[in-house]
Amino acid sequence: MSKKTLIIGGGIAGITAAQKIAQNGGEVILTEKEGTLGGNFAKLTYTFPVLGDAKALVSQEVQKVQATPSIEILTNTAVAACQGEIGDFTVELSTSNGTRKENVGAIIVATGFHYMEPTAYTEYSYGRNPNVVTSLEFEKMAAENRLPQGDVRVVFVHCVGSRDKAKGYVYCSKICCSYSAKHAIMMKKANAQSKSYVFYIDIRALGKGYEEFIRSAMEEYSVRYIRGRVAKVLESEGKLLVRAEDSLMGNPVEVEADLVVLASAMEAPIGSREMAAILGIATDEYGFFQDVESNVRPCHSSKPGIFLAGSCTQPMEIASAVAMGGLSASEALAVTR
Amino acid sequence: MPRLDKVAQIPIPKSMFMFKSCVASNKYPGIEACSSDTMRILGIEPVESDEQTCCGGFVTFANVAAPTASMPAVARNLSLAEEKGLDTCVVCNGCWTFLNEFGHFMNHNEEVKSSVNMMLNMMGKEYKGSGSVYHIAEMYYRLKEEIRENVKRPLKGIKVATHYGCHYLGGGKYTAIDDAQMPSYLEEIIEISGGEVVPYTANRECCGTGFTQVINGKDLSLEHTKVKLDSVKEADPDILVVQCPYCHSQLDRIQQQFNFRNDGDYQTPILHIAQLVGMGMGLDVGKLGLAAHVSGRARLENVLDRIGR
Amino acid sequence: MLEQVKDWDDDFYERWKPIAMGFVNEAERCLQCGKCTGQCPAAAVTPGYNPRKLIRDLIDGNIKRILSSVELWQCFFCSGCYSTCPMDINFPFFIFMLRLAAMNEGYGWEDVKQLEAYAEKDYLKDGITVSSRERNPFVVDTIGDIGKIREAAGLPTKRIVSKRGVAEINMISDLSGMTSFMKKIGGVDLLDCTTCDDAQAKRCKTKPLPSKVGKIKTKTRFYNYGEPIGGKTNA
Amino acid sequence: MADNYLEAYGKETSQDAGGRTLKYFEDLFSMEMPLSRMMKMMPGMVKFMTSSKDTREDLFKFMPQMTPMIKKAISGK
Repeated sequence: MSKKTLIIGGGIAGITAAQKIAQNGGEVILTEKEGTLGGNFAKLTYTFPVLGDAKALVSQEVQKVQATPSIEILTNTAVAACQGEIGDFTVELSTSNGTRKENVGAIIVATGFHYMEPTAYTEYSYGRNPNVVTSLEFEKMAAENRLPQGDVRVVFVHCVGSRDKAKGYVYCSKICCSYSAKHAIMMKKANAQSKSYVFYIDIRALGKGYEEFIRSAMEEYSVRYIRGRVAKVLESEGKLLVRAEDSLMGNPVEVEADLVVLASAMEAPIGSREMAAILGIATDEYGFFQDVESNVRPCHSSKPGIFLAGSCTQPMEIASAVAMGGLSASEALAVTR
Repeated sequence: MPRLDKVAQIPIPKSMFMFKSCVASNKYPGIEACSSDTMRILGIEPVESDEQTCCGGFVTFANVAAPTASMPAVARNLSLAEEKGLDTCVVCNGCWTFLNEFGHFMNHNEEVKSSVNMMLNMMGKEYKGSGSVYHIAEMYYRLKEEIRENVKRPLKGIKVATHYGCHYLGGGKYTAIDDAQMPSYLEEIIEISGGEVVPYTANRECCGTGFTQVINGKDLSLEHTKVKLDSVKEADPDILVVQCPYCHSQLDRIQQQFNFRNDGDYQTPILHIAQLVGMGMGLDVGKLGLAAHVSGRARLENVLDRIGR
Repeated sequence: MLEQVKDWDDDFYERWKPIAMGFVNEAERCLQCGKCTGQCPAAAVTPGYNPRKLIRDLIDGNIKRILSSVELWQCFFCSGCYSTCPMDINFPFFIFMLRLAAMNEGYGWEDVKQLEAYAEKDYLKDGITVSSRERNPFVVDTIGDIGKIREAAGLPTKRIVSKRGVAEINMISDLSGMTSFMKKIGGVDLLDCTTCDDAQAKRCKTKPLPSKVGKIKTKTRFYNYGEPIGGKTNA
Repeated sequence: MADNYLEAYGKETSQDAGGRTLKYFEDLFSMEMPLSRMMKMMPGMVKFMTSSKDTREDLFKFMPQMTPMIKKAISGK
């Protein structure tokens, strides 16, 4: 029986799990396929529903992990093979210095999610017009202070790739409503002259503080919320024409916009099915890792000894990912000690 | 989704059944003449039949006929091509959707097919569902290399805008060769023919015919056509290329009506893609049937002067 | 008058779907997102027309409102709604089927009456729905004789569908009930006695409608989904 | 004159209208061939038969297929 735990993915869920295991005397190997820790969280500027400094928060957590001697961090590392069973897994890690074999007692999968590239949404001119961006690109623009200045109109489009059987996924990505509100607030803060319009179908703001957060966007930052899915974005004389229906009034409307932000869906991480095949665990129809029982065993994969954490199981906000990281850590400890 | 690679699956037959369109035959004969001639030059022998009637789409969507009445009419027309063992090539978006959609429907519904076949058997015909229906623009795109080799009269310096029409891309969401919202195959054919593509805002807007709306709700129809024409006028192309004779008729004739009512001055010649390809391939000017065009005749002459007659 | 929910035919769509030969599908998936209306060319010019509302009423079973509406007859059949629908609802087929149902209830015959001539005089007589006749004198002056243009293009002077072809579509029309349906449409009396002029009155007296067919009185339709913006009286 | 659809329909509910509509579609899309429907087809067939020589021949070729159908329709099975 091995005392070590392998954590795949160095996002917020993986980092939390590593910390909790280390705090309780366990040993951890934390692998990350990219060069730095932090995952999708590190790409944000602000957190929500409380506008916190995302970069500071995540770097604080990353530093804690880096300072812990019982956590071995392997960046640029992928899992190549995995054999064995609960308490005794043999994994092959392909690092930048060649492959190495490790014997671990438990594995936590925390590979996170991927923002869908809305290339299929040709009606939104994505990829054709530089002023149509995804929310991830908007975060980057905000971080680099490249948000449009002056008297501009910005349109936020919900459900791009979510709740769409034809071109995307049937499920709801859960957090787009909240982060679009956050983006609208960021826009207003960066440029007080700007006007923001959010096109939504249903506002899904569940949890403490979320409803208040979205109401604050409407009330304090005067963001206009229009119910209706955007039908198309046309280019006209340097502007973007956004056509949609105001479905509460039942009338088609057109917004002349300078920037269109598409809230693209959260999809399963790239290569999740291959990863699942290597580990011998199940995925659902969308490629997210499947839990055995979603209510009381949300972090148990279909194979004993392999646990799941964070948004590789379903679209999820940061707080839930942290909670799930902690839960999977205690499950892993139960196996390895 | 960009899926122009799908086009590689279209076979290149020795000959094809050319399905004649009502509007093309009776209003714009150039389309009919050019489609046959260009296909012949591209190495596909056009086969025609006098027995072929209208696809029946108009009477069906005008609600004069129930689907039960139009299904046998579609099957009858398709069986004419099947008898000869050929695939069907149509020049009209409406014909394409109607034949394709109802054809598929019968192929997937044995009960309907047998009841339709009972009616066809009475006149010594049978619908098997073995042939496919292709739009002529699809075939051009499939044969684009052959078109490139055959360009005799390149459309040098001619500004061309495109109008795809609704029923090919919209109705054939999953069966058309290109994405419904941002298609690009006509642009490619135009560039191969030597023309210069001009974009405009209302490219994917409907021409305004609205199937029967041009007869029943003329106000609505005209209002929408005006939106379209205004956007075209802004881009000011020498030619607006369509791939549907019905759009052709609407956009061509309504321009004149607006001009007549002093409701704007529209002078954009409309050409069907078959005429444009024929023009590029150096077909005789008479074959293009440009005399049947109502609007922008002076401009068409000017285009011909520039590229050589 | 207040709308009574208990009057709605709640399971109309569920019962209709299996007998509609596969023409009406997926409506139960509608999210009411409004993407269809946002791109609709008809809605852009008459905001009273709204595919989303029609689907909603169909699912709710408010059949009376759909069938008696003017809006049902304002669709352009452009299939744009289908091409953008995230749930793949082929809405033009719904319109097509609902119009048949509305005619069964006695609405919309005056619209179809205007189109019936194309079927009777062109489609069934020549096999070609769009004839070479020109109504607009300006067009006639501009283009002249279409037969000459056809000849110049190397085509026969007139496109003729063979006798056999016309006989066949006529039989299809007879056998499938289209002919009798057209006779019914032909029986619609469009003349209104209060506005009828002398010539019309004369025609009315000299050419009585065939008694066998009988008259179908078309019912007045209503703007059930809101008056169009701009206060148009007729659309 | 009624100025909205609720008044125009009077006491009739959507269930009545829906019932009529469903009945209409059931008849329209019915695949069955009862005698009444077959009789309705007869004039069309006669018209087709008399239109030319070859149409008559084709229709006669179909007759063997037709006879069992007529029998079935008459017996009502």
